[in-house]
Amino acid sequence: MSTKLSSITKKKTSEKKFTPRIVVFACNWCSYAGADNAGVSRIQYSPNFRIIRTMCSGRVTPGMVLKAFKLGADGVLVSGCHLGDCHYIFGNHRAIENFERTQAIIKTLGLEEGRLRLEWVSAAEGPRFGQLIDEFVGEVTKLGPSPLNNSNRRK
Amino acid sequence: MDTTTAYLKKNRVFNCLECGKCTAVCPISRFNGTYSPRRFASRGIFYGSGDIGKDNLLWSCLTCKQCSLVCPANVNYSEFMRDARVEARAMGFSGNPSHSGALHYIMEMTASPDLKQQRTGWITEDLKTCKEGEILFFVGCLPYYQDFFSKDLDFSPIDIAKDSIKILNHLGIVPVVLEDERCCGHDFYWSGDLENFMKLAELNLKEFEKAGVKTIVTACPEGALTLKKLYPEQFGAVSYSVLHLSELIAENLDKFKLNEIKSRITFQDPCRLGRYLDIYEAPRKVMSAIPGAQFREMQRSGKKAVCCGTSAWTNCDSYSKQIQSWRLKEAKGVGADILVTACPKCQIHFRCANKNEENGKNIDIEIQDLVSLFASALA
Amino acid sequence: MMDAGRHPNIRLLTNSELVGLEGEAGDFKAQVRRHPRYVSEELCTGCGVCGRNCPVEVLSEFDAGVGKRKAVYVPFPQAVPNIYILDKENCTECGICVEKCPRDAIDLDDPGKDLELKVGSVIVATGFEVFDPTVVKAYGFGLYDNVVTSMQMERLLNASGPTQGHILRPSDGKVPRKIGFVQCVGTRGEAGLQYCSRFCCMNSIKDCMLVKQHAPEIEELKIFYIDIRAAGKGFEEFYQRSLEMPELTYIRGRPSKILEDPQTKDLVVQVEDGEAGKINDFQLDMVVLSSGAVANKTNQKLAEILGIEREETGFFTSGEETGSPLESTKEGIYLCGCASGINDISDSVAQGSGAAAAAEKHLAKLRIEEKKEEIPELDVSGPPRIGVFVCHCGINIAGVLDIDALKKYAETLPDVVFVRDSLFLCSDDGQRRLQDMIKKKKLNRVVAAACTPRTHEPIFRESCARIGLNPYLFEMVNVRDQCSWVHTEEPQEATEKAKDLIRMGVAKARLLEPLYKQSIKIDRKVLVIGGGISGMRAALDLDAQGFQVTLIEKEGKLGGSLNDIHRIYPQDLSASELVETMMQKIKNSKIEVLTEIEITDIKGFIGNFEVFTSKGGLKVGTIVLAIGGELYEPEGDFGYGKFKNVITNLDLERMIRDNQGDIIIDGEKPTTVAFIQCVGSRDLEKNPACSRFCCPTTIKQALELKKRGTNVVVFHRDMRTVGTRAEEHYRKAREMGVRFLKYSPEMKPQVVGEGKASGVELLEPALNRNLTLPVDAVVLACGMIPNEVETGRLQGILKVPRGADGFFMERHAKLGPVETTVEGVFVCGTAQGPKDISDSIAQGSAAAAKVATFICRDTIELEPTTSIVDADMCRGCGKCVRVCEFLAPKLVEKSPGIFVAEINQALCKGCGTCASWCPTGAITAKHFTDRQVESMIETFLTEAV
Amino acid sequence: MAVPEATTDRRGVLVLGGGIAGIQAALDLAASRIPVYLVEKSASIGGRMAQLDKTFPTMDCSI
Repeated sequence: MSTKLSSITKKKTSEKKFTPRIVVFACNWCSYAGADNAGVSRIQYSPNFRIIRTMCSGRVTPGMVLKAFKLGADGVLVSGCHLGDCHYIFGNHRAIENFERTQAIIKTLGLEEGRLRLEWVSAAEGPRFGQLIDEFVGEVTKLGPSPLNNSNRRK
Repeated sequence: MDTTTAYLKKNRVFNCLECGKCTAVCPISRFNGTYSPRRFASRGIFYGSGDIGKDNLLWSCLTCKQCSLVCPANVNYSEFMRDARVEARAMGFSGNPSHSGALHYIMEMTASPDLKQQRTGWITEDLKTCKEGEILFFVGCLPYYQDFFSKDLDFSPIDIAKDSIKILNHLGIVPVVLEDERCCGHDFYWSGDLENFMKLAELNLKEFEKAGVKTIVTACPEGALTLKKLYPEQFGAVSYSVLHLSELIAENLDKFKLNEIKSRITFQDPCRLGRYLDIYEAPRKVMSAIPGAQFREMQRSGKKAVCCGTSAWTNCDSYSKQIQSWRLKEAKGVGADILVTACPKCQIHFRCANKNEENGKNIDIEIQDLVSLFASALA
Repeated sequence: MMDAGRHPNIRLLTNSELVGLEGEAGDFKAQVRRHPRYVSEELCTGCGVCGRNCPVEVLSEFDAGVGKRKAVYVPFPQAVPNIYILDKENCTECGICVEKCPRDAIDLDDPGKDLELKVGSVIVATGFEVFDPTVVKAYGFGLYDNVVTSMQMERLLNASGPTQGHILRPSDGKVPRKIGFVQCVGTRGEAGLQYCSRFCCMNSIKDCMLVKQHAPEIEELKIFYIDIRAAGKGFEEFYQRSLEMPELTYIRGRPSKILEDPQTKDLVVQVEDGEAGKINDFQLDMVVLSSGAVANKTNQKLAEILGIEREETGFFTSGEETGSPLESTKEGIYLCGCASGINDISDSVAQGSGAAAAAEKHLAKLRIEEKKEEIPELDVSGPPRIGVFVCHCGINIAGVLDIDALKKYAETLPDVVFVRDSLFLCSDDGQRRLQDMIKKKKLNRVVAAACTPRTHEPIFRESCARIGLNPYLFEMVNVRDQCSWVHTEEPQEATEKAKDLIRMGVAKARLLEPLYKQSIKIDRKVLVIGGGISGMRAALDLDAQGFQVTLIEKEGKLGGSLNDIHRIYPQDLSASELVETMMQKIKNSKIEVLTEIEITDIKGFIGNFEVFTSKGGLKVGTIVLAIGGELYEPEGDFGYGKFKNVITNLDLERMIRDNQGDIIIDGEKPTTVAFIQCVGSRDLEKNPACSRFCCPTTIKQALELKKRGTNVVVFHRDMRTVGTRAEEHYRKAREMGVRFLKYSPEMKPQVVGEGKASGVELLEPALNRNLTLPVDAVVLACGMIPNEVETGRLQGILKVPRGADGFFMERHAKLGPVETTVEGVFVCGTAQGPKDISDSIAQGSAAAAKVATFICRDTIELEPTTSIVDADMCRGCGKCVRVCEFLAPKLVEKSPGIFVAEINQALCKGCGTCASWCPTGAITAKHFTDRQVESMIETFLTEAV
Repeated sequence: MAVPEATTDRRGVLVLGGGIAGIQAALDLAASRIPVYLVEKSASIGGRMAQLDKTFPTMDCSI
């Protein structure tokens, strides 16, 4: 019962203030470690995203990003190591190739380009990770809910 | 009578004599011994859709209709497969999506009513199109294929659309190109996902009505089949007629002045154009009209043409590759320089099968769409 | 701590003491007295019934007097072993615990036991004790309630401490608004201790940051200091960050007196504010005395038993000939941690490993044969039965997230059959309860909502494996570092987020499959790159254990930076002699030395490295990077380059080394020399870090110049002569008349003069006067920067990451100082960051110990989270071959014309990129399959909380 | 689960002190298949570090 209740109340609040739902793919070695580093340095940043850890940013397929958008995500951030830092050498270069294909599709679908971003965060850049999240959440909030947001979301 | 018996009856599966002719012609069974249409039919009869539903091979059937055409008991096998898939999907099963489902998710996103696509960026000044009118050029998924495959298979799927418009303009037609055309839903229909198929159909029909469309021309046989046959089946009579571009060209060959293309070509009959829409002659007429092009017919062509090996972006595997390689070798075998296809998907699948990361090509043959070939011959 | 408790090769003898030792290195006999514990180690499960019922309460030593404990107690909740002990002195022998104990584990007349152990070598790691500040009457410790020691402050801050992490004034239990930290209590000349206790500055800064976090209503934090000695990797940046805290102010002055207002128990601290130049009385609610570390009192008795010498400071004498803190004065007995002097945690850990390498020499031939323990696998078949364990992590998680709401929510998730929370899931008792619940509830999937998998997943996987649950059926959800710690002001949203994260973890857990480790044969040879002091030490230690070592050096001869150095302080050894003795040892060892050689490429992976050099190739199993760093080149700073008589520490060191007589700088014997510290260092643009060795070097050189009758003035920002002996030299320099002038980064000293530097100008803050000092030469103390060319090149070849400071980044600052994230590649010495010579030597040994843990076996186990190909699905398109940098996938012609990809499980690193490029989904990235990742996306976006 | 007993007759290394340095030495020796006898005066290993709440500069928890 409790989940029903809270999801209804959540519905009400979401009417007033739009809180975006954002999926962040973080690579285990750099971005995920950067997020941990932000934690260790107690950097406070917006909670409006959920992290999925993959071993490398190259692991994120266009299918995964498109699935997130199809299910109503308002924004998707793929983050990996700075070029040259990748634990698997060129994983992040592959991420760029995948990103370009996905971005073209997103544009053709009519979704605003700002909803999908690819960023590099190193294991030592806790503060930068926090900033990046706040900036991205702010941007997506400005863009408002994704057109796929309510029609596809199964209750 | 439960639903399984209903669709077994509808598709005349009970009439099956287990003679095995279907398995003999099935391209999948040829390479993947574990798949046999005959055995699927008898399992359907004895064990019902529960048994075949959970078998992943259910999604390997190409629905290419070769088996249905040769079946002495007139079993509509492809439709039987489709109905079984509807039930399997209800039980939570689905095939292995290729490209980790990217294409499926694109198609499903276009089913969202609030989506405002930007899919006409490819129309350049020299191509005349309009927003409303009687003749619509149905682009299909080409813009998305352009985004997804152009770099990977180093060819430009959107050129098929550009060449089509060039040909239509040449015939004095300024076709409507819809800003918000949706995926036709063919793959959902054949994968048993009727819910998304209906959503897409409704959106498209509304767009056609708004634009006042009377005739729809398309370069994609799957689109043609869906608009011409599948929509009416679901929504009753439709207010438009459908032509595959090859038909239109064939009727107006006299209006074209063509340059010479000195090359030996052969034709891959798309299953949907041939066995589903019975359009065999038009493409051949078009090709023979191109001066200098020596047309060579493959042994397995027309009704007996071999499918291009992958359908609805599902269960693509080593056996699909073997079908595609086998077909490419057959095309090379008849001495063709160019394998002409009339369906964007056939071209994509053949190019993928022929791509060799090291030295470019496995089999030394060009692959080109009929429309682009014809457009390149325009004087 | 927990690993040590569980390792089969380690026998824990707590509550015990060494009473006798005979024999010599390689063949000692040690008599160990196991004092009576009165609680049987076999029977006690640490359930705590006895503790709860014990009527006697006394001050807890562990809580340094601010907390209480019972007569029968466990020092702290995460104790290892988690077994109670009875304090006979305070026990009234009422017998209640004996009765109440469910396992009859308590025996009041336990005689204790005497053991005789055969040992090959001894490692002394007896640590330090905290100086008792009651001796410093002026500070009123023991008289005024609100004057506490830094250790007591630690206990107040600690979540499992007496106040659960809340800072409360001992006098009235109120939250203090103004806290003062007094540095150097008992040390640096106070109450007879001459040395500096090294870590108290950093500890006080850390405490200030923690106080702000634990008690946000704090208004004022004051640190009364002489020099802020933030000298270590990342320390200076930590200090700079503390400068941005509005509440914290640093006051340069040592308080003379602390007074207490008897009614309010508030305190008044009288101190001369060095910068402001006036006496201040600071009203404070509480004062923390950073009392220094003193040698362990038992060192005296221990020295007699072991037969090793001690310094008068009480620490054991170390590194007489080797210059390293590891060797005691007796063969076979080694020192680490605070046995040989004061060390912070990173150095203690490095020395721990170093001592292990040194001790291993005597036993290399007697390694235990490891028989694989066959643990029966639990039956994990059937539908998923998921257990969710939510960790409090003290207040780290529980302080922000609503643990009960998370537990209630987890119970509603499908397939979740058991939910429990724990104060510290990663502790010994936390893990044991986890194991019991897995067995009891027949769980076949485990989800832990706790901290980051990067550091703690191995602990949980180990616990699962030990009871037969396949370790890859475990999924960790990060609700601490990526949730409670970063959304502290939004506890409601943080809890909602944690619910989503748990739901996503459970979704993935549902699809987890058991995976099995493979093992591959490895090459047991070692390649040490860099023939400096650290590289030589690593090579020698490994050779002493019988491993085959190749030592390569870019230059023509070994010795590295030591060749430029005259004498090594604080042991006062001649650098050339030390290099000579080490090269001698290398000559009569089996180490293959190659000089004037460059590495062109390295292929392969742990156990199978193929090294290509300018002089041919070689195959090795492990690699040690000891390429050292470079000194900062001061382009134009302070007139360097413009004036001939402005030289660097390095130039001066060479001059001192080359002639014992007068030092000639730019053609004349200088009467006054000025040293300028922190040139290029502690400067955000140039080199943000503090290199730690420049201050001691300047002091050493100042003494050399003073001996030759030259006046010396040192311009410094903080004199960071850290540790026991370096501080003594600093005091000796003061005694011999070396003058020290502090300058601030905003107002740096200016070197003036035509054609030659003739004077140094400075607006001296303390005296507030513009001072022009005539000088004949200026020496710039430059810090260390990375060896950019070599570090960059080797990073390109080996993919070893570099930290923000450009040096090779160690796997973990505290727990993995000499390892890197690349399996089988280790780093030691100044290649990992600036450090002094004895630390570089200790790290050389530490690297040797870590290498040994790999190559003491001829196989290693591979992580099973690699990618595999389903041949039926594979179209042989070759995309996976194109995208893989490790050449793991390759196309195999199964039958004519039919190609199928195969992935070499030993080469595959498990990144999964090939799986994302495979068009048909033929490649499965184990543990991160498409289905698993997509199920996390689906559950987040479709099921609302 | 009782602490696994290492046999006392094998010749190993005697480590005096169960603080972070002693524990690290014991772990490295044990990982290299050398038996270790870790002698600690107090009732539990962990030494000074266990008393700390956090460690500088990374502020990791020090348990």
